[in-house]
Amino acid sequence: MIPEPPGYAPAVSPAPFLEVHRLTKRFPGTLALSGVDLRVHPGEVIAVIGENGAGKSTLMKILAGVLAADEGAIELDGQAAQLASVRQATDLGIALIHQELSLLVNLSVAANLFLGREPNKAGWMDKSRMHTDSVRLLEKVGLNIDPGNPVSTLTIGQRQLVEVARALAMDARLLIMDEPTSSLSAQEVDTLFGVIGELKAKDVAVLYVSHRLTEVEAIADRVVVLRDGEVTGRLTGREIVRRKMVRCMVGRDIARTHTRMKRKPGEVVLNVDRLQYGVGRHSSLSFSIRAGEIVGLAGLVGSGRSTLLRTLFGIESRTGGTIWMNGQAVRPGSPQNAIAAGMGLVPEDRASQGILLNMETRPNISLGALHRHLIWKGWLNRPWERQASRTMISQLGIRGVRDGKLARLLSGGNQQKVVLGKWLLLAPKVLLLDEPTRGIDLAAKREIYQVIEELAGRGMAIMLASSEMEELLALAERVLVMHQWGMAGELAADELSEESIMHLATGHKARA
Amino acid sequence: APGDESADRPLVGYVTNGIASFWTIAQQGAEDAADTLDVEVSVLMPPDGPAGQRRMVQDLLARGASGIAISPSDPANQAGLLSEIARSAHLITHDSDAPESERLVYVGMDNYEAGRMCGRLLKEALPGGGSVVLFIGLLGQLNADLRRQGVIDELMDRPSDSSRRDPVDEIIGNDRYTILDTRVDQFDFARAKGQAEDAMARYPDLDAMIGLFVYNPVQILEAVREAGKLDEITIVGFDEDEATLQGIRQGTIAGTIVQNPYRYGYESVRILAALARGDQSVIPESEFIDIPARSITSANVDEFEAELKLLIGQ
Amino acid sequence: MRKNLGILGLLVAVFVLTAALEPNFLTAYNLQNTLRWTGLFGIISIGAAFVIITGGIDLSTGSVIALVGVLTPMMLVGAEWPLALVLLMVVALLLVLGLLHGILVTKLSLQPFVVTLCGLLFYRGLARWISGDQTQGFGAAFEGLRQLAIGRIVITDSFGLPIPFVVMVGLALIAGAVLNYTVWGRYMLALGHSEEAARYSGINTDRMIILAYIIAVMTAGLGGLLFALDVNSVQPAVHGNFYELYAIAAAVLGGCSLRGGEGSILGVVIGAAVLRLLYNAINILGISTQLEFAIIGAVILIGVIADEFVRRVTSSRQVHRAA
Amino acid sequence: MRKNLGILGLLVAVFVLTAALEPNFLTAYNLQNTLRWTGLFGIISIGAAFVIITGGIDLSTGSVIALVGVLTPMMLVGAEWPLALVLLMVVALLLVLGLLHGILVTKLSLQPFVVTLCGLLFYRGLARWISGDQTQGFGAAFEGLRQLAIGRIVITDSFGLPIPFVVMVGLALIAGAVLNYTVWGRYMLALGHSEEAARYSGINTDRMIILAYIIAVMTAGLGGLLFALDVNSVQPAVHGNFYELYAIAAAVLGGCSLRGGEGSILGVVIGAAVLRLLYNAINILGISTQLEFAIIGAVILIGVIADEFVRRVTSSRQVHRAA
Ligand SMILES: Nc1ncnc2c1ncn2[C@@H]1O[C@H](COP(=O)(O)OP(=O)(O)OP(=O)(O)O)[C@@H](O)[C@H]1O
Ligand SMILES: Nc1ncnc2c1ncn2[C@@H]1O[C@H](COP(=O)(O)OP(=O)(O)OP(=O)(O)O)[C@@H](O)[C@H]1O
Ligand SMILES: [Mg+2]
Ligand SMILES: [Mg+2]
Repeated sequence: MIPEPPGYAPAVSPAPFLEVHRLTKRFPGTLALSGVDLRVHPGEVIAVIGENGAGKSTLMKILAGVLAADEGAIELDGQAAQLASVRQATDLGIALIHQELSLLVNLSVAANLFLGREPNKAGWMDKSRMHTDSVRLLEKVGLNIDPGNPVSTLTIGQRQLVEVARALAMDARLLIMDEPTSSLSAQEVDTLFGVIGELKAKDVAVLYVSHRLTEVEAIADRVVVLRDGEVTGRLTGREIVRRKMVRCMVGRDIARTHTRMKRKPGEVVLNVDRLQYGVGRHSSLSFSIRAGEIVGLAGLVGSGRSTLLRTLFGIESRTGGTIWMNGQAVRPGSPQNAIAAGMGLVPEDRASQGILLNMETRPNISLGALHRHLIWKGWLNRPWERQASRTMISQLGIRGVRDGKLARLLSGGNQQKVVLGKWLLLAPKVLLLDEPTRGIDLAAKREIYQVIEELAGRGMAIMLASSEMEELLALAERVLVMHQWGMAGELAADELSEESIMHLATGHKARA
Repeated sequence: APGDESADRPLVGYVTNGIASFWTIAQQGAEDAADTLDVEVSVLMPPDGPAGQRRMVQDLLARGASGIAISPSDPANQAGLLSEIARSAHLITHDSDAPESERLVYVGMDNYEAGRMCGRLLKEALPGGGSVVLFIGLLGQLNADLRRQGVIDELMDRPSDSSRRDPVDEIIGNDRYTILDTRVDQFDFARAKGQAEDAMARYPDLDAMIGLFVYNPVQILEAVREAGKLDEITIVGFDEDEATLQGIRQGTIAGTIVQNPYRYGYESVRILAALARGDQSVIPESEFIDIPARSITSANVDEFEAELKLLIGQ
Repeated sequence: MRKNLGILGLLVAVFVLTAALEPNFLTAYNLQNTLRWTGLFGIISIGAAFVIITGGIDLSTGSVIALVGVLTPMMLVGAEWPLALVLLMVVALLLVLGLLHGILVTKLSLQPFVVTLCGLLFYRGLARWISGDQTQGFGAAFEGLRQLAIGRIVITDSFGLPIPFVVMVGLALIAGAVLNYTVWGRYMLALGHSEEAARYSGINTDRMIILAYIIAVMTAGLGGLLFALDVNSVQPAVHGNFYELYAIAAAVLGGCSLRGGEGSILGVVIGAAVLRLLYNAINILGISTQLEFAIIGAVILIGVIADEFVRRVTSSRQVHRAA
Repeated sequence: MRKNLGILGLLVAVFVLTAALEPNFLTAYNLQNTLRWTGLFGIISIGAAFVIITGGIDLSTGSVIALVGVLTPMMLVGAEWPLALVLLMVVALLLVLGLLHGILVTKLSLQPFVVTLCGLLFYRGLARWISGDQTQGFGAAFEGLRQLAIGRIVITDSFGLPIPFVVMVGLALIAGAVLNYTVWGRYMLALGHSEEAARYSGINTDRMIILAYIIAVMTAGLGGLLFALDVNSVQPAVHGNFYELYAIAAAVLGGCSLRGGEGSILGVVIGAAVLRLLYNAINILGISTQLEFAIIGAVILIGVIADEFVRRVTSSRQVHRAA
């Protein structure tokens, strides 16, 4: 454990806003935090990093009044403070952007922005003020949408920006962001950093949780590293470099670049012919993927990548075109048809589409492949199930988790691995991945990359939709770039670069 | 009354106090009378007591009924409703009376008296006395309360007083008969049967069971038969359910008190039809058309059944 | 408003059809009666809607109606307590019951269905036991008080607005304002969508849920008082049986989702009106009462199916427009 | 098993208490009766549990019981059709009804509460209309068939296992096996937790939901047949009223969550037994029938509160052990 150095005080401000002493939090079976000290001064950006399950979100939730600590003390402006509820925390000037989206999707954007803190006179809401303030806030985070629209019409990325805007609306003195950029692409991340810069200037402190170390390098004044609930490193200024952070996090070095394996693409497995999707959209997409190929799918937030994958998988109805798998047309209408044809989808919205939060880990992993391993007729093969879930847990490195644990109690990254494991068991011919490493820590990400490579090596075709440029560049052999629900172009291995992808994604024509 | 402008086929209403097979026989009578006398009758059976009666009566009045025959669930408190009827149509009562109202005539029997008759049936069948449990569908409805009270007063050899009310959860007894309990089943037949079973389980030496609503003797009989206690327990009841009559014929039920629902229906509609056409002579001086209850035992059951079949046209 | 078009269409259809088939339907007398019943059922449906909007359900309505219907005449007529005292006691009792429901649902995290099912059973038993199963009523006394239920605000010689209807309209206006223009209404809608997210937004969800249950029990009690005054004869064992289902059906017909978070008071009122109109139509058209339930069941189903189709059509049209 | 400890405790408590207060409770005669009723109600509760596990609800149970109870004697005794044909027709009808519920819930995405509420109203109306509100029964004929409901498998001279109880045990074993050892059971549990996630995992959620509704209607129909054979006289307007609430209460007492995804068949059977035992206890202890509802309501509430406390204590104990 590394204690907070006693004499430390940044130049910006002499008195800390928040001080945390020896914070400890236990969950059934887990010691999530163990004697954590933290000091936050006005106007500084502190990045909190660590592997999945290290306790980052737990710490943030305690500071925001969502969870209560078992032991330890919290001081605000030098005075002992009680953070027994979210309300108390907000009143004291602490706002939290949750890792898992917590918007009310049937309410309007404006209603969400001010939920719980509506401008009102004796209970009567001032709706017009809410509207005008909403427009201003959305503009700040670079969202150009009508605040009257229900959140359900927004993409995951857009929703994440709404969450940011909502936190801004609270005029907090300490803004906690728990992986605010996990669904954002480079452009939106830039906007967000602009916002953080403005906040700093106004002496607002920011606690920033992220697995994207490049972002941390760019924005953090200080870094606090957690491992298994303990602080294992504190970095300042020039110390904030990737190598040091990684070492504190995992205790060893991890290569920055992922080494790509040599593969020989096989036959065409998936062939999409003039696909039309999305009611009322006029786009017609054609492309194909070969066995053993990893094809990236790039685009800005809201460009239609997720909808495309859902359409391929049969969740959303197509309005025209044909999808061929191994030369056979896939019947539309349901995921069962797509699965039978050999497809699998790791969806973007883990909490509602990927995982059954209130089921244990084992049935979550086995759910998709159960029917392939029956003893007889409909009878479950329980020994197989036990074996399979164990294998997946060790193969994917889901650490510290017994398969009897409720999925809800896993850290975000481990949940993602569970979803991945479910599809690996089914061994599809084409695996559609929608932001597969969203919220996954560095080491695990490497492991997942490794798994993806191996799968491709064994002849699986993989389509990878991702907002993370590094990820696309590391894995994909070629990248399809989408713009406004249409195919803006395709980039072959030798044309791949951040600039070329952004160029197409922002609507420019492909260079001749 | 405004209903007087004798339309070709005046509309009359016949409102019951609930839904029961008893009332479907009355409906038969009402419809037969309507056919014979060329009026239109609307027979309404409320599923939810007084509230339903109120709603249905108001709808009848809205349709311009010239007269309504009603079996008021709760005459004491329904004065308003009854006078609302009397304001715009001919009002008569059947089955259960509302003497304080402006009703022109009451068609029916005296439920208290019928209860006493039922008590007498038991006395004849069980002269040596014994322990008794009563079973009833619902309390709080005038005719039900009167029936129960009649049985109790007869068994206790009290003088007639239809305003007396014995509480439900006390044991009432004299040197011969002990009334151990009154169980209420809310028309749930399965529950009625279960309660009969439970009574036998609780009182292994029970001597008699009295069923006050039409289905009670049937369910009691089922339970007693399954318990193999047909020889030990005397059953008496009310009304003319087929199974009850069959039981009397076979000697498993000592007797039953029958009303004449067919005549209730028929007479009510006959009077309303005449009134609708301006004929006041159908109303007797006493304002009471007595359709007396009868005791049916093995002595007269066959005769009664034949008569019944004739009436409902089977 | 747009969301209530389906149910409004149903209301108009039943109305026009009945009027065409039976001219007596349009008499002032009949319309008044229908309005009065709509008022009575509308009142309890509005309360039910609040609970449904928070994602809960209240099955105790009918039994609360019975309990109030039994207690009020017993205290007024039987024990001869002064009116003010009786009303105070009833209001206090209702507050306690609502609070109890709310606390059991929030603090003990019991399921609303279970809590209020126990209420349904318990209050019915209580009403029957207290009254010894005897029918209760105000007799001929309290004619003045009874005007609350049977009186009307005269408009023309023959037609007047029944007071329960006026009470319902007043209640609906207040309820609508609370739901749409105050923070509490917003909180209820929000926590109906997702209690967890609402709590994370700093909303005191427990307090809002308790409030909703109190509102539901209070309106049930108000309805119970008016029902008792109207019918003037309360049979403890059957009075108000199944009324909770009508209230819930009206709320759902009016666009409330039992998943919570959705609902409009106007819709609920129209829903209650449709149900009452149907009852009235069945009787006034002389349709066999045996078919009453079947027809009402069928019409509710048709209503919600039509609503679903309207929703699908408009949502696909929106998309086309957006494109 | 561990999850059912609370309700098992309640069962034992009521049993012991009643036996201590009233020795006649332990007579073979009384135990047989209680077992028979437990069987009858257990059957319908098992069906209700399946729907609840998928996150739905079935309010139509009581009306389905009435419909089957009216139709079977009408066809057998009235129309004198052969038994096999009648059974075939009843099964076909039930299949259609279950399918209808399921399709309305899945393909039209109507709310289960609404769909089955319409069923509650519609089937009741149908039963009343078809029978003309006449009480139906098997008369003295069909004594053999009636043994299905009133017969028993003799064990000692005085004691035998009632056939409905045996049927229920068989059904429970099958249901338990389906729920815990087949994919379909797993799918139902999964989609009860999250329909969307289940669909994304390739489960044909619509088909499983439809299956659950078919199971619920089929068991209600089986129960309806046995109830009719048992009481042998079915009054269309009241037969089976509120039985859906008993079935749901039994399922919930037995640990099913109305939010879906949770439930054990053993628990449901114990839940049904608790309810029947309570009825029996009230009658055999000579407690006023007026208090019946109040007592049952109170005991259910106590049961679920106790359950909640047990859960909280065990989960906090786990924490301490882990620490
Ligand atoms: N409510 C809970 N009950 C039991 N265990 C929990 C609960 N919440 C979190 N945990 C456990 O506590 C540990 C820390 O979780 P936390 O969510 O803080 O991790 P994290 O650092 O945010 O990870 P990630 O980067 O994946 O989001 C994990 O092992 C997790 O399984
Ligand atoms: N249910 C919906 N109703 C209406 N519009 C929707 C709906 N879902 C998505 N959209 C719109 O479709 C567009 C594309 O969404 P999609 O999720 O496919 O984009 P994406 O490229 O995956 O973006 P992101 O990275 O933000 O997830 C967005 O403009 C979004 O507003
Ligand atoms: Mg986290
Ligand atoms: Mg996406």
